[in-house]
Amino acid sequence: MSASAAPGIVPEPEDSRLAAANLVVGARLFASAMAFVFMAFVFAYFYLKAVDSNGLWRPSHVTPPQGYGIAILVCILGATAAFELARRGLAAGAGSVAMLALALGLSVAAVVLQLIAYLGGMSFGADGGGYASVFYGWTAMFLAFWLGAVYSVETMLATAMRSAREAAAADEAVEALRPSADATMVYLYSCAGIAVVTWVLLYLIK
Amino acid sequence: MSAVGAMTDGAGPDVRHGRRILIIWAVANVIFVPIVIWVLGPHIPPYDASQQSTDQHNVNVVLSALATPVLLMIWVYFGYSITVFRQRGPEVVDGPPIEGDPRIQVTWLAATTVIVIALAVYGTVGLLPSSAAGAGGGQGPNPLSKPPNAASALQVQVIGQQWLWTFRWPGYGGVQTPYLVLPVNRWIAFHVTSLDVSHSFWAYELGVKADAIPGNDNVAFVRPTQLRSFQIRCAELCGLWHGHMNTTGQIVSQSAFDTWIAQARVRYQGVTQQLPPYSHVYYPAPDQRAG
Amino acid sequence: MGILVAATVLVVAVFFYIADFLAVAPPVLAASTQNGASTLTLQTVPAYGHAPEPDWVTYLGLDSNGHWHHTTIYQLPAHTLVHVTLYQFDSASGLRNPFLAQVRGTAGGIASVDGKSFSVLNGDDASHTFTVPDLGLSVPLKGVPAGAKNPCSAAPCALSFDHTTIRFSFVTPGPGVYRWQCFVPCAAQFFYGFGGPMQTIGWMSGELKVV
Amino acid sequence: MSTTESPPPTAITKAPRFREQLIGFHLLWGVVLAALGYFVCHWLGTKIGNHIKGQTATDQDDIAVLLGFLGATLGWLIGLGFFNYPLSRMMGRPASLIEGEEYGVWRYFRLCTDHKVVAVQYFVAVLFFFGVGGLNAMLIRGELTSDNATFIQAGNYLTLVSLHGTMMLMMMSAGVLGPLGNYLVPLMIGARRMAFPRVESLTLWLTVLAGFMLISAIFLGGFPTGWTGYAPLSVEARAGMDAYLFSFALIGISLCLVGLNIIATVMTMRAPGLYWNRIPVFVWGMVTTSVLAVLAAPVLFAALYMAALDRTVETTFFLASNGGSPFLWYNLFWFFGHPEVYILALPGFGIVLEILPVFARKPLWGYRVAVAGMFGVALLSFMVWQHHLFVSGINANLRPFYMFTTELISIPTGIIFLIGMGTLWRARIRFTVPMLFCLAFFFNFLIGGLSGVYLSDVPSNVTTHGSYFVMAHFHYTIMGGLVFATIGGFYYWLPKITGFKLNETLGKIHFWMMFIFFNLTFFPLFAAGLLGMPRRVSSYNPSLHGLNVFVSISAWCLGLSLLVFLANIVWTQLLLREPAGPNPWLSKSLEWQLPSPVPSYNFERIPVINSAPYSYGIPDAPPVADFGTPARLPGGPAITPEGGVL
Repeated sequence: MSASAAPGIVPEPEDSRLAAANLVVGARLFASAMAFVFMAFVFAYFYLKAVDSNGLWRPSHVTPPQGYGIAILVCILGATAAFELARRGLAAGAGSVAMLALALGLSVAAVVLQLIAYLGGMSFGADGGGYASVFYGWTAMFLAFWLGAVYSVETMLATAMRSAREAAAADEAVEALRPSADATMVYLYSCAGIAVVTWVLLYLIK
Repeated sequence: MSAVGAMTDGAGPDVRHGRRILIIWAVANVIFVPIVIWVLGPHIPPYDASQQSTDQHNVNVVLSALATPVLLMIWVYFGYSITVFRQRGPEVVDGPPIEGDPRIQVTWLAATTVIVIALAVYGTVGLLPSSAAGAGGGQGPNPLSKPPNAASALQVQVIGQQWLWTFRWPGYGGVQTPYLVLPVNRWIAFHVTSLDVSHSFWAYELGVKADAIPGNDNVAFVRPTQLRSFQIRCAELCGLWHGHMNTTGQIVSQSAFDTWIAQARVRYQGVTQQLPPYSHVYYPAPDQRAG
Repeated sequence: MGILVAATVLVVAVFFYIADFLAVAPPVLAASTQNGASTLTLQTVPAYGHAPEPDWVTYLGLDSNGHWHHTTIYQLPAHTLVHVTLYQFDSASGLRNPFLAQVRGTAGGIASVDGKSFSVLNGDDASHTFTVPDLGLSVPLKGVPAGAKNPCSAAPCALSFDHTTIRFSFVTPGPGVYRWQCFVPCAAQFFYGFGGPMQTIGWMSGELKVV
Repeated sequence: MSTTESPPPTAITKAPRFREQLIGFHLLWGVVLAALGYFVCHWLGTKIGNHIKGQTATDQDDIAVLLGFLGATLGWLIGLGFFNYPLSRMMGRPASLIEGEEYGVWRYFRLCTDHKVVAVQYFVAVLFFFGVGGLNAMLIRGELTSDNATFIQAGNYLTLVSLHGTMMLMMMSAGVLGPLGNYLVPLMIGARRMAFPRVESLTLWLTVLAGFMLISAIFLGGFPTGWTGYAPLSVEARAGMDAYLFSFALIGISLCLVGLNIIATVMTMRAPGLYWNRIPVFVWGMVTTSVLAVLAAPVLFAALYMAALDRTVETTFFLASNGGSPFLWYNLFWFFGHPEVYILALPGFGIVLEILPVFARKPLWGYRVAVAGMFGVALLSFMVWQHHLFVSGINANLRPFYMFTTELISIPTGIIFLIGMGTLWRARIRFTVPMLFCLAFFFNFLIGGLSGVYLSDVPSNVTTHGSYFVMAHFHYTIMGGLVFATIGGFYYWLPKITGFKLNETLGKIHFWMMFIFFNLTFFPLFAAGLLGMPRRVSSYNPSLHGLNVFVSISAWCLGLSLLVFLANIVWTQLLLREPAGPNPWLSKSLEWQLPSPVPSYNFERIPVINSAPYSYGIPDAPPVADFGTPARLPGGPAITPEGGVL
């Protein structure tokens, strides 16, 4: 229940840097929450591996699709790197549409590859024991989080293109992007870190 | 405890309040702690059907005796404050601006820390092999607190399933019985496991509680000391008849036990042949979805 | 804040709905009693075939007028010999704990399937059990052999369908409510075969009301 | 949300005509699209389910049910208008922070970014679901008047218990963060909004949906697992289990986002001069709670997701037969579950310590120690979860460690008592209704805490584990602690929120009834547990019959006392409205220096804070804040020029 403004009172505007600060803090906190989600999967991985209940942690026929694994990891790291370059460009006051487009392309490619792997590339089903469960659960969950990354990269690209069209001055267009750029970068880096862990645990070590 | 005494020093010139509180508290302790120990104490469960339940009973009495002074301290202090420090009349008057006193805070922290460490040590001692108190709780496949002669203990496998307890006797040809009869004054080793979901084997008067988890062999030790019956209940939610998953066990003399188990072996001869070979865990058909 | 009133009304409505839902229970079926002995006639059906759960396995009970009722709450007189007849239309799915293949607590410790009396069944042939743990009463029910000619598809099943007939007697204890259930994991589509009908009174679990 | 040069608009009081309302995005469309989404996705899920499992139509089509819930959630959010902004952003439109604040009373039925509106929505929603859960408890006690399942049969009794437990856990964990946290944190730190206003509204509407989704479990056959949802029982349960999984997951997301929002707000948006050692202790309570929420809720989410996979695509996370382990669920769930019970305690600490100085007319005694204590609780609560598994047979050799960490928690909680005692020392106590509830908090929480010592001691735990002793213990800490503190908080802050006084006499009747019958209800249950009564049973040892009848009767009286509370609210807030004035309690806290109800922009200028809000009795203390000076940078010390933080 909040009363409306008394007529004639115009509260002072708030500092534009505040929203940027909010976004960075929010991104860091969200990244930590995401880290705990995957910590649960890491725990499941090592716990079930240690228990090896009924000898069904990982039957011999259960082998992950190595090719897809590498390809997805490369796409994710590439997207992150491209976005970092775009962000550097912004900091230098340059436009960055090309790099952002590259980042978007790579991040979408990672999603597509994962879906293809699910539909065609798997040698085992979700009911193939402990490892199979962790594999499907973990990769699907990561896919969901990565879609968030795709969204923010797309947002950045769209904003860049629009402001390049409409903004009076180039630096104005850059200003429109910079705050979300830092936050998105935080999120992308943490996703990339988790992607590496994913690859090491699920694909690399036996 | 001493925090209250120290608080009075930090509370400014007027120290009488603190002394009064201390006196009331001391008197209350003198009255109530003995009541808790000698009047209430004997009635605190679990009772003494076994060495374990006896020790757990003693633990509960000790904890109650420890908790009473703390309870009394807070109650006396709050009771005194809200009676003496109350604002009479409608007007609003500010109290003295006391922002805190490091000495009291440190004293309090020290006191609570000492109590906590004492409690933890006390509880840990209860888990040592030498002590019987902790042996009744489910300890998993390799028990920490086990009796010195655990190897010679009578092995009983407790099998939980929805919704029935059955008991298997590896020492007697792996016969399985729907009832639990135990010899008195002998170490028993329960091996608790489950065929489907999680249950918890609770032999109330024996002071035994061990979760029955599929794929896990949960060991608990007990040494019955009285000829009597005891309740067996399920203490972990396991579905429709969780509340009805109970039966009654019996503690009998060694000879009576021998005759009982011998009869059981004869009576269940036919079905015993159908049982799977004895093992610490049984894996049910994974997901049996057939009609 | 006017929402509060609506909220209150809504709470009460939801509450009554929940209460009403939770209070429902299957009807009580009284066993017919003459000259000192009761008879209880039941059948098991692989799939009930009607709403609300057409594909659930279930017990049915026969009343004195020869009508089958879909319930598992049976009323019996105390301290009385009860003759139970069970028409078993379901196929075998095997016991989880073979110990329950043992016949316990019946008169003479035996039961009869299609006229042949037995005290221990082969656990893999069991389709259901009729077990009252608190009375120490347990009878495994032999399933219809695999590859039956004309299996029954919907309750109630006429005796013309393939079935086995199990008969046994037991003496009821003093008054009280005693739960009974089936111990064969026979719930299709449920993990461990023990969900749904196995955990719902009126299907594979019920109560004996001894009065 | 990059540029926010536009000044906050002054809200229009005149509501648009109803016809205009119908077209917009609001609750009505949310409901319609939610239903639509459910049925569409359920149909889709049936097809997918048949494809994957090759199973014919069965009531146990978990894929369809879960997809249905997903569709319902999407429809609900679309209808409420949560997708408009992301879509416009994806089209590159500039960011904005204001939405739906111009609709007069209709603000309360739609996405609105005014934190005060969201708080009131939370207040109503939580009260509503709290009522549902409470009435369930009345039913439970009704069933327990007989020692065998009578008018509610055993299976439905389990559903009832599960509904009660889950509903209460879900709603009480949102019960303070939502209403009071969202309303007070910006006011207490001198901000105009929360850091992420849309996220704030999102958490509310997710909570509302989750509550109804949980109730929908009874349409799907109910669920038997209680609020702990232990696998593998949860895997074999009926489709009602999916309602539990999905609604609890929604709450998990909501909880995580609430915490994120509050932490970000406090870190970046404090008014100049509000240094870390001047933040009101209530805000510290919210911050520590938020830390737990942000870090614990994700683990719950992951665990629920695994259980959902076990039920749908037949993974085997929790099935010992196929390489899984039930212990995995226990560990993951309690890793969330124990912080969760402190999510249900810390807000209580915050409220009580915030109210105590006002009515003791003294500064908060030992401010820094209090804050340290709260952080100590938050930190320790992540290290104790296996004390829920003392007799489960997992890592028996770790039990001494968890016993120790568990008992360590009594040090920081003990600090809270010390602060209370120090604040009352030689005070001038006024026994207003909020103060009574605060004092009752200490009474109940003490009993709850001391009973926890028995549970933390392994030998004693052998008897008490899984018994009514546990149940009485956590009702003493959660209901006797959090609920008492929260109700006290509502009595204290409702005049600020609505601008109208509550009736003191009715309040005192409510308090005494609630206090007496609460203790009469739950103290005997300690005995019931020690005498061998397990939790969640509809049939118990006949020797405990008299005890249970007594408990049931006092439980119903306890329920009546809450009706008095409701009557008080309805009577004073709707019928007989008596303006409360800006500062009826003569508090020095920042929010009480504003008119009540608070104008939509909170502060005409961002105030400059002079001191912590506890300067009672300090001669010639400066006013807590300076509202008149020209504004400075919001965030003051916490924000660096390049937008980084700390």
